[in-house]
Amino acid sequence: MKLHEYQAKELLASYGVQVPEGGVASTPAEANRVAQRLGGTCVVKAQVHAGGRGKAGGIRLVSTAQEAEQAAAALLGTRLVTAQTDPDGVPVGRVLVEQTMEVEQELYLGILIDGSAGSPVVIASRAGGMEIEEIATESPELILRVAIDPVVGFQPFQSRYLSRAMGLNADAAKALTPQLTALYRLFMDRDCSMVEINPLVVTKEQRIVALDAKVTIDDSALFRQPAMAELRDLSQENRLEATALEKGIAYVKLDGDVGCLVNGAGLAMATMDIVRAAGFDPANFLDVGGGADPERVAETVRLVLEDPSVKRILVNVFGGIARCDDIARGIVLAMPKERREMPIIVRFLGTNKEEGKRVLQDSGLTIHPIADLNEGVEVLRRLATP
Amino acid sequence: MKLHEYQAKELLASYGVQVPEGGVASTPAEANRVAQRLGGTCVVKAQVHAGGRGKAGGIRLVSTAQEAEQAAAALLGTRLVTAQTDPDGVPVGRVLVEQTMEVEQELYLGILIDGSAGSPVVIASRAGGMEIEEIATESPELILRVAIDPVVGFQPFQSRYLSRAMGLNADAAKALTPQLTALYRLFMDRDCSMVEINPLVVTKEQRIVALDAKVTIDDSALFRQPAMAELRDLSQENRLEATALEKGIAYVKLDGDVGCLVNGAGLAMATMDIVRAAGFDPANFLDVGGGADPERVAETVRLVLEDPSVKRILVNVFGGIARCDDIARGIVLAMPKERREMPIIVRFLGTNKEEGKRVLQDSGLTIHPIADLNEGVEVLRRLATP
Amino acid sequence: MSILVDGNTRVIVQGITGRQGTFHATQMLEYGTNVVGGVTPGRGGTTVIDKVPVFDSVQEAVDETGANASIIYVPASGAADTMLEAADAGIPLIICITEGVPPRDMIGVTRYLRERGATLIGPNCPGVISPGHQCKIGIMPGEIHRPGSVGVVSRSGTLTYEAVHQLTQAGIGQSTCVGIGGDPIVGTSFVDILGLFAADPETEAVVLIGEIGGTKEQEAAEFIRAGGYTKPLIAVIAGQSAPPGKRMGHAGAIITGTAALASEKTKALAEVGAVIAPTAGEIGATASRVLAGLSG
Amino acid sequence: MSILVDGNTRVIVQGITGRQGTFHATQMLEYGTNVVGGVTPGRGGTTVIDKVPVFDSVQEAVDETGANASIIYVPASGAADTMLEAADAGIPLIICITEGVPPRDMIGVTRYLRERGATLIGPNCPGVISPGHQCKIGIMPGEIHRPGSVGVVSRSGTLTYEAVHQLTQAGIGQSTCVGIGGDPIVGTSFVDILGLFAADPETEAVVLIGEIGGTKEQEAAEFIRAGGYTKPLIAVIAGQSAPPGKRMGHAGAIITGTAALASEKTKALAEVGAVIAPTAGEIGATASRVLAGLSG
Repeated sequence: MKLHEYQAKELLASYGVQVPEGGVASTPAEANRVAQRLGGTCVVKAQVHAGGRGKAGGIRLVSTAQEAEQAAAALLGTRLVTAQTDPDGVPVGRVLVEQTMEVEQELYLGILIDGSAGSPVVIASRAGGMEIEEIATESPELILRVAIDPVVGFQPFQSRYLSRAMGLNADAAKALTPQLTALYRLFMDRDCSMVEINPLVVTKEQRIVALDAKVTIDDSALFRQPAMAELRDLSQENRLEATALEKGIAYVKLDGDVGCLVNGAGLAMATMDIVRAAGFDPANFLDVGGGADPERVAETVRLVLEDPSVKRILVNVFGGIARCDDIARGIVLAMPKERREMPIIVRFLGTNKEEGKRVLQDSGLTIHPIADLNEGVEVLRRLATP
Repeated sequence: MKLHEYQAKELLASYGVQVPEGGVASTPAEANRVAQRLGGTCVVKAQVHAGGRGKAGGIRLVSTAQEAEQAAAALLGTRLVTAQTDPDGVPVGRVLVEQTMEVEQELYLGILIDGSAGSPVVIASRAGGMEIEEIATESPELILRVAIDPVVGFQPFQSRYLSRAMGLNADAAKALTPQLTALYRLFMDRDCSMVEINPLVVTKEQRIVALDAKVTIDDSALFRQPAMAELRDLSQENRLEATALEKGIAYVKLDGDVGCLVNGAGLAMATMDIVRAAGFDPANFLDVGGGADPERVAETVRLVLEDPSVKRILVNVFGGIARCDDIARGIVLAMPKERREMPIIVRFLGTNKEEGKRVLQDSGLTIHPIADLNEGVEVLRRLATP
Repeated sequence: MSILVDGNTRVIVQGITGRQGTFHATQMLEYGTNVVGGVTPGRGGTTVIDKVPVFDSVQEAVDETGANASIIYVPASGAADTMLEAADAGIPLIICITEGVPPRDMIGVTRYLRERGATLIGPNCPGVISPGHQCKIGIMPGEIHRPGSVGVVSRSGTLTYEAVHQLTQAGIGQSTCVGIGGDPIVGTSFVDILGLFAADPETEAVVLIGEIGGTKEQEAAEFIRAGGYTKPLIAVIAGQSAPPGKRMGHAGAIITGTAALASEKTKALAEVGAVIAPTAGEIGATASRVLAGLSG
Repeated sequence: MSILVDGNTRVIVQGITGRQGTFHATQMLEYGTNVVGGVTPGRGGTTVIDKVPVFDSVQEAVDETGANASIIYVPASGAADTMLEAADAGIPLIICITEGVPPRDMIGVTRYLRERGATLIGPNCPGVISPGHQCKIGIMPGEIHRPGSVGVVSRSGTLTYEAVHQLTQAGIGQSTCVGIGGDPIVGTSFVDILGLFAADPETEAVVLIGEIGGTKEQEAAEFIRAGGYTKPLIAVIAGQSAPPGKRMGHAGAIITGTAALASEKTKALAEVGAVIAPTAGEIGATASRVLAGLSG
């Protein structure tokens, strides 16, 4: 779950990480007041869950409170379209109004979990301001990685190493250690899957300040991070994806018309691969998950049906912890009478597959049973050529 | 550094550990007010850094606010003498006024660091209310030990084990887990050397409540526990020991008249052993420490001289990180003119021993140089038989 | 032969009285697995599924039944505790089915288990099955498996069943199938399992099922390059058509940039001699071709 | 011969530019120790004590000098970081002189170092000296030592010097003297060192200096009982006259109740054949008697 920049910065500040002075505003008048407090010259930043704000006009430098108000008015209530958003963009509900600062050096800093090492890792680079993927492509030698031992946590010697490798002077190096220590503590305390500060700047006064901040909380840990869970802004997410997320379903909206209902992320991806290799386009990635009962499956099916592009449905379930009969009952529960004609191509294998097939055959829905995925592709072709 | 019970309980409560309702009072009127709030029936507990309060009359059960005020008046401003205090006792500056509760079961719970395992350990017993040493002697089989892995911390399965082994019922067992988890978190966060809850009680309602609480913060970590360091109550400590502690000197007041000035705890103990084996009594244990400079040594010597029982001084310094010349200069600095006649038996070996000897020889003090400890014992005997 | 499990494997089920626990314990028993007990705190002394004794703690279960493997079906919030309890009681093989275990918990769990010499499979995995020993410790549908000499190792659950199904349809039996789990931090890697298959005389070839995200497939390729595994390898990587930047279920593509792409993984494995199945629909056919080459 | 150090030991001094660091680095050099460099962050590129190069980090010091041992003289608040840095840079022998390191820090440090195969002596210890190799890594007064075949291991600092002084006065030289440190958590135990002395062909006997608090002496006795060490052992326990319940410097008597008493420790060691010196004043005499018995 992503936090907004202003939420991330409030969190950072509560851990003692330095952030620019500023305030969040949801009206132009509020933006004016914050800018006045900051002395006029400031930056007005659209609060959206997407990168590329700067190039899209979402970040505006102003020199008076009046200008700040105007910039806020121009952003608030609009939808910002960036290179990373859907074509219809994401709504701007708030702007962050912040002091500007004299920057001497821009660094990149990220903390994430390294799955292979089984521990958190700090990624840093002197090439701050660029996206990390860009740095990785253009100057991979500038990317520094420091593994963190979970018993001892982030250590000053690691900060000193990073400072040397990034060419920080003695004062900046001294200032960096408590900032990184605090960021690591935040990362662990709050069950983050990522903390990314880009840029982390060295100011003229050799202070270390987080000029931007992206914090992602691991969804699986939200049950024990209620304060973080409250920060969710569903307006920033694709409506269907947001609904799915709320229900705990792994769903990603895609461009095609074949609604996919598959259990298991791997099989779901493999099914998409096959659908696409056959020349069709999946309407979604969807993993109904392991322990789905009929009511939850029904919710999932409703989600797929809500996408107006969906013309047919491909069900591919290999029962394990999920049972085919539960899935079948969920499909029957969800499908409204008026859409009984929508073709449902169904492949059931594994746990309770026979009962699942029986439930569907008895349901009155338009079922096309298949034995394997190649047969599914054939049925798709047949349905597509009337 | 020990905390008072009321300080420990405030700390516990801030971590979510359940403690009885109550309040601290430094005047009888305050005690009355707290007792009124609690409904009259309550317990008034003298706040001193010493066990054995109950038998010494420091814990009084009262049934009205008026009685609570009287009990407080009887305790406040007095010195409480218990089996664990000096004969002149410790001053009672505050009382804790607490609700009473219906107790179904009394448990013992302690957390400390197990040096050999290099990790914290939880000690628990169903024989709560007794001192742990008593349990260890009388029914060692009732003492449970659970080592805590520092990466994963205290775990629910360990709590379930303790509950089973202590015979808790299901409700109490369920209530125990979050309490122990919170206690462990407190132990680590606050650099404790010991947390001891005795008794930890199961109430009639199957709540788990800390009826008493002893918390000791590791002295070596006070530099990073400023909030804890502020809780120190020097009135509870032997005046000389408290002064020593403030100056970071390891000093323990003993009953004899031979002031001992030794570097290193081991050599200090070994020196005491030899002094006593020869029929004399050391006035103190004292480790001048490793990196002592002359000014600090002088403070240390003044500490020894402040004890009126000291008739002669035995200096035994084996220079390593401490240098004999620094020690010698410290002695010269500290010794007031009017006490130049006090015999100082000196043995210097190791780092800068020659310079140390020279400094003392030139000082005009009453120096008895010795080559080894047996010779020291001879000098002591000679001085003792005029 | 087999890896991880054999005829001496005695299994307990942690969370046996839950819906999933009871269901799958029953399925395991029906498959022939030697399920010797279950653990649900507070339910000790009872039995489930007619005859399986339930214990309050893993330690008691081990003491009473001599269990040497455990399978875990408990909610995510309690999974870490459960894995730690199993390791603390000396269980050498711990298989965690639970999905949604917070990664921060797994940081500690993997270390704790490693220090105690316990092997963890999962979490968020289908488990381990050895058809030749009629030993299934997991949630996979047992009936699709056949005894044989091909090992299967996978990050995915259901895609593994797909692969096994195709193998069996093609007449190819399995020595052991291991789902290592799809989470960022899991107890056992491709490398660990390839190492075990390399040492198993009756495993002739291995099917490896990878997916986008992370670098576990590249690490497997490195291991093969270094000579740690020299038998034939058939590989398929799911997620070729997944749009970049989107998180597809448990696949995370953040850390490693382009290395997380399916194409990079396919390339790395092909370079060290793995035969790549173009899609998951062709795993069985690809394996048949490779094995025919072996015997031919 | 010797344990822990020998003629190939190349030492760096962490905190070399501090008062204690410079002083003792000078003393070590004078004794003959191969001090190849020092580390003080921010002082890299300079030299101290005429010719010793200072580096900003242990890694740089190792890369430049091939150091394989480090001695630490930094304030307690930074000691943990310094030990971890040394281990991270691959130093196999780390000796920490600093006293007052918080025990909570040592919980993590001991694990981190163990996982990286580094041996930690200390903290709060006098260090290690092998007179035969003119290698002193510590703060002990070098001139009291003589090459020989008696090992010394001790929880105490200055009491060790006392013991060594008496041995030398009695004409008994030392193979290696190790102060393991007096803190509750130290990197190396009596057991570890007795194991090393057991395997060292030129150590004929060992003097063990214990004190009240903890159970480390009892663990040593257990190790001897189990056959881990079979050479003659002379032991002395300081603190026989210490009043119970009072904390004497670094000795903590809380955890283990009566086991922490000097009498219990003496008893445990005597039972496994150690010869007990009645007071610290008689260590030399006791050792002489034991060694005379050996040669007689």
